[in-house]
Amino acid sequence: MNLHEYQARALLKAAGVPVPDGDVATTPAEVEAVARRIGGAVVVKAQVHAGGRGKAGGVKLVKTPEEAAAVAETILGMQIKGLTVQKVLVVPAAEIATEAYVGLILDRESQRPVFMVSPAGGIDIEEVAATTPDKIMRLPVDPRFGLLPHQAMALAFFLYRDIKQVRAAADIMQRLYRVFTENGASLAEINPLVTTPEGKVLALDAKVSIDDNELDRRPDLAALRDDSAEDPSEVEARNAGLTFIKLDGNVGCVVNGAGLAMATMDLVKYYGGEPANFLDIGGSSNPEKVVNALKIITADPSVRAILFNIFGGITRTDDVANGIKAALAEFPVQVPIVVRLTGTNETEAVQILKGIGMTALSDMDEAVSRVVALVKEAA
Amino acid sequence: MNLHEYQARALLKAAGVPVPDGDVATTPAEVEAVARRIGGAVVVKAQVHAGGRGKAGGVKLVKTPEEAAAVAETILGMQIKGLTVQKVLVVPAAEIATEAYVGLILDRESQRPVFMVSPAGGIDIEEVAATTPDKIMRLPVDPRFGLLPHQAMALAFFLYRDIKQVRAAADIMQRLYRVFTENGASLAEINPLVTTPEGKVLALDAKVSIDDNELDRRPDLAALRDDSAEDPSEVEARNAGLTFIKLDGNVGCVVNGAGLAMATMDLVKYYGGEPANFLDIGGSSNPEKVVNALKIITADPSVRAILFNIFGGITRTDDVANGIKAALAEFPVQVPIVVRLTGTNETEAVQILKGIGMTALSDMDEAVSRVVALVKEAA
Amino acid sequence: MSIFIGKDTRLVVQGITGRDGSFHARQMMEYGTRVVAGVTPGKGGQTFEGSVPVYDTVAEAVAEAGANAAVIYVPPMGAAGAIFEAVDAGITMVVCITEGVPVIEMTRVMPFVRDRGARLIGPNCPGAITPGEAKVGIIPGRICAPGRVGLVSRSGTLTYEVVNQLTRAGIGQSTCVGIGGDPIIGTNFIDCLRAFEEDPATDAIVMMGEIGGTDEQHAAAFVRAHVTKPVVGFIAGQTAPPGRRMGHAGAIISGSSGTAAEKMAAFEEAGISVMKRPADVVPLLKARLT
Amino acid sequence: MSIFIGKDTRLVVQGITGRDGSFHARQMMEYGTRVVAGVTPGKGGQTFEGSVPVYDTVAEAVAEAGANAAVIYVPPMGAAGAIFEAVDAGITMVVCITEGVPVIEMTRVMPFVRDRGARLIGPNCPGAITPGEAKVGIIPGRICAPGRVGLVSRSGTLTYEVVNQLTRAGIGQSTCVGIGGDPIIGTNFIDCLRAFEEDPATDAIVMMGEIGGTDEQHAAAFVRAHVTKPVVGFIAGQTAPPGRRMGHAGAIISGSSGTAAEKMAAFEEAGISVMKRPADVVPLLKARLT
Repeated sequence: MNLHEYQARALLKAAGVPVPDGDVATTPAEVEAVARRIGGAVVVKAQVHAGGRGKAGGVKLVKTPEEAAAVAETILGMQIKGLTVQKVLVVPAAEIATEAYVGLILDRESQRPVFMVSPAGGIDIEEVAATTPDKIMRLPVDPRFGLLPHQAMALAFFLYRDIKQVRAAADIMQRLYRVFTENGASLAEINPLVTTPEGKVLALDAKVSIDDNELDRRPDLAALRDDSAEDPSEVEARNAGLTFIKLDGNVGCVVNGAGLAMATMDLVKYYGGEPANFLDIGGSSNPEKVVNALKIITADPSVRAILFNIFGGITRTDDVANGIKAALAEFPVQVPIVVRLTGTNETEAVQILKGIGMTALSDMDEAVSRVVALVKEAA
Repeated sequence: MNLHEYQARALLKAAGVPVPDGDVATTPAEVEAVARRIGGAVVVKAQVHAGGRGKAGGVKLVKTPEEAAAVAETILGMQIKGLTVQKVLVVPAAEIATEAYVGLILDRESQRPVFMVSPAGGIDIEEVAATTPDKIMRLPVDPRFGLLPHQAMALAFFLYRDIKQVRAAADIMQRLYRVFTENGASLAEINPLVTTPEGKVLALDAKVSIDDNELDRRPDLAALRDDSAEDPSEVEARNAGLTFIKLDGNVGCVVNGAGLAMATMDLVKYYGGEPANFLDIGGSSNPEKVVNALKIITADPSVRAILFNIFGGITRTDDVANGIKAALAEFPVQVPIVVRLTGTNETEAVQILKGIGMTALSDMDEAVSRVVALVKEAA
Repeated sequence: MSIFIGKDTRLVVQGITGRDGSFHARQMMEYGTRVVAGVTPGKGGQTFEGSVPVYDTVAEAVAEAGANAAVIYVPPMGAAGAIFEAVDAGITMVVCITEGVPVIEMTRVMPFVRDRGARLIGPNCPGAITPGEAKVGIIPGRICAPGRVGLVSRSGTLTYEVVNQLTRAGIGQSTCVGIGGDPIIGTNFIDCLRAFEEDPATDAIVMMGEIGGTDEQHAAAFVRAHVTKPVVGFIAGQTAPPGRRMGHAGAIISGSSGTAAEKMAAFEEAGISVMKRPADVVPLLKARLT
Repeated sequence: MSIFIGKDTRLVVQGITGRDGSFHARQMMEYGTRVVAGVTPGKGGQTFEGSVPVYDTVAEAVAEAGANAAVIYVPPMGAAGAIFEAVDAGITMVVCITEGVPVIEMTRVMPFVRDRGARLIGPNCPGAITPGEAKVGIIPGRICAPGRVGLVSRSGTLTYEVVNQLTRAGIGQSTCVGIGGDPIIGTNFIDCLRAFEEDPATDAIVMMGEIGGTDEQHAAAFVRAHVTKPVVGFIAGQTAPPGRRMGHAGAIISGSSGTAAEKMAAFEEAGISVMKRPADVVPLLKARLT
């Protein structure tokens, strides 16, 4: 789960990382009030889960509270990469001497948290990595010992020469590491970490992603989720216990298991179709989940046909068939449905479907090629 | 540094270990007020750094607030093993179903924190270890991983069978481990850990010792030191940067280095004398320290002679000689002083002492046998 | 015994009295796996299905029932602790089925597992099966058949799909291992490839990868350098959008890295026959085995 | 080179610009120790005493000055971190002079030191000296003389006292090691006994113990089982009261354990000649060496 900048900032601040003054606001009036309290020039920053906010016009520097209110008027409600800006962060316009990058990721390969720091901050770190890799220092942290003091110093020395700034940065590394481990983050990034003309070291922008698996034991973090910043159908799916990702195609997919769901999407494409979504109903086979899955998929007007691909293991295929039956009884589905199912309780499932006038296929390729053909016929 | 029971209790409570209600008090009136607030029978417990408080009459069970005030009158001011009781803890008289022992020590051999738990609680654990060692479970904790959940459970299963009590005890183990590591303890003990007739698990008495080395970085812990609970001469010495322990003999000793100080005491005994103290002036050789050392030693009326044993390495022997000179100029010393010094700046030191009419010996055995002879002559 | 599990496996089921644990313990027993013990703290002394002793701790299961392998069906928040417990008790083969284990916990678990020389499969995996000998986990036994093709996969039902196709085509399996879809897992492709390469009961290997990370790329390099047996591979997620977690915590394209295209290219370069769709597994394997 | 340090020692001084660090760095250089580098964060680029380069980190001192040993004179709260840094930089011989290091920190340092195969001497110790070759720490060089007696001790000035007596009696030393008076230390008696036993430059061993803990008892058992060279031993603290910390954090009799009497008895049983007082060292050694 990605946090908004203002939320990430709050986590860092609570851990003692120096961040500039500032506050989040949802209306131009609030923005003006915050700008007035801060005094002087401020920056108004759109809070959306998308990169390139600046280029999209979501970050503006203004000189007065009135101007702040005016730009807030344009930024609030703006669409950035399909997401509506609901909130802005208002911070003082800092004078910047240098900009560095500090990132901490959960590295799959070393199976450790890994620091990546670069004196070339403020820009895309992947670009730095590609063009000037020697400007990046990588440091894996052994979680048994934590970030050792000399490691924090080594990272800081890679960014600064002035010993006061080095110590300040080393301290920030330690606090960032604590934020990372104590909140089960998969990414924690300060970009840029700036020095001011007076030599202070400040976290100007922050990004934190929390491992979704952490949220169950951390209601405080789960509460940071901003449903309004996501596609409504995905929010609805999550609340129904489904893993759903909306795509641009027209073949709705209902699958059990993430790997099979991806392979099903791929096979739709292989046969010349375009998947409308990724949807994994998971291992347990509650008929209710099937009903919800159908509701969410049919709500997408671009969907022209629906494909079920169920390989029964823990999932009982009769439960899925009952789900389809219940859904069709509850609301009309205007597009054709192709069902492939095999495995646990297959015979019962076939009977249930036959009872409502449906046939079930047992071969995946056959089912996918048929659903693609149906979509093409409908076009 | 040993904490009082009420201080240890507060640390455990802050970490979420269930402890009975209760409060510390310094006057009978306060004791009565606490007892009244608690209601019902209470136990009044002397807060001194000594074992065997119960046997010494420092722990009393009473039925009413008035009785509590009465026993407080006798306990406050009482001497237990040479220490004056200044404070008492008042707690409700708990009904007890079982008593267990839970201890955590910093083990020198495994170089790890080690848990020792026993279902035979409430009594001296050394005795249990000697008589029924199979009633003790020892579990070293790898500090790289901390106390793992299954280890806490294994310790708890050694004490209880009821799964609710097991889980409660495992939780207490985790919290005790956190108290131990976060406060740099060398010992943290709950004795007894009790179960009530209703099945609750409670820490009825607690003992925590903090590693002295921890105090420099933890003013909050250093503030828990109770000077009134120690020998005043030892408090004075500590405040002067000296390591001083009062003993029962009559030969005052001023030595640099702990090992040499112990060997000097031993040599006094070897030659038939009795050391009056352990005193290490440490590695640095500030003359002021020598003055303070002499002040503290001469304040002890049983001291009949004073021995300096200085092996100059980092310690400059001329600094020590100057300290002796300064002290003698500042206050009269009524007992003979024998000085042995050798090493760094020895020639200068001998000259300084000669200037005030003193001779310095260079052999340790000669100096010690002479000081013992002087004491015998004086007797 | 093919790889990892087999007739010598003496299994303890952690969480045996839970909903998932009891269901799958029965399934494993029916398949013929030697389930020698179960563990549920507080239920020590009970008996599961009339024959399997339940203990409070894994240490007791090892000492009293001689367990040498463990399978974990405990809820996500207790799963890391269960792995620590199994390894600390001396178990050297631990399979963690549980999905949703916080990844930060796995960074602490893995050094412990390695220090003790144990093997962990998972978490968030379907486990492993050596058809006709033993199954540890949740792979449906009836879709498998004994044979000489080793299979390793990051996914669950997609594995079943492919195993099913193999079995129907008369191609049996030596061992099928689901290594799990999480970013940090105990056993990776290379571990399985090495084991299959060394296993005299395995003639060819099927490798089912997916988007996210670089494990498949490393595996491809390993195949090129060290694997003499034919390998057939698949990558799921060719149509997955970047930056989205496709169900599995580990199935995410970060920036431009971890795509299906780069993984398939790495396979091709390493001489791995690349399946375009699951149904290709049979013809490709047959082509490589003749 | 006798044990631990010698002519091949290329030393980096951590905290070289501090009060203690600079004083002792000069002393060590005067004695002939090869001090190749110093470290003080923020002072990288400076030169100490006109010849020794100062670096910001130990890693640089290793890479640029080829340091292979480190001595630590940093304040107590930074000492554990300095040990981690030295070991992490690949230094395999680390001597920590600093007194007052929180013991809980040492429980975390020691597994790191062991994992990396390094040796730590101390903390809270005077260091080591191989007379005529090198000294690392604070033992006064002029009281030592080259020779064939190895000495290991838990204390500082008491060691000087005994070394001084040896030197005056014409008995030189192979290496003198002060292992330190803290409860948790990197190198214990057994480590030194083993090294002296294997050292062809050592003929006899002097062991200076004190009250607290059971290290001397274990050492005595080791002597009985593995040491063929004569050993003379002393225990300080025969008159120490129980339950009091006698200066050294580790010098404390807990309950009835760690007394001088039990340690001396263990020595006697192991065939170690027990000194009643420091002055006994010369006659006892002479008796064992003839």
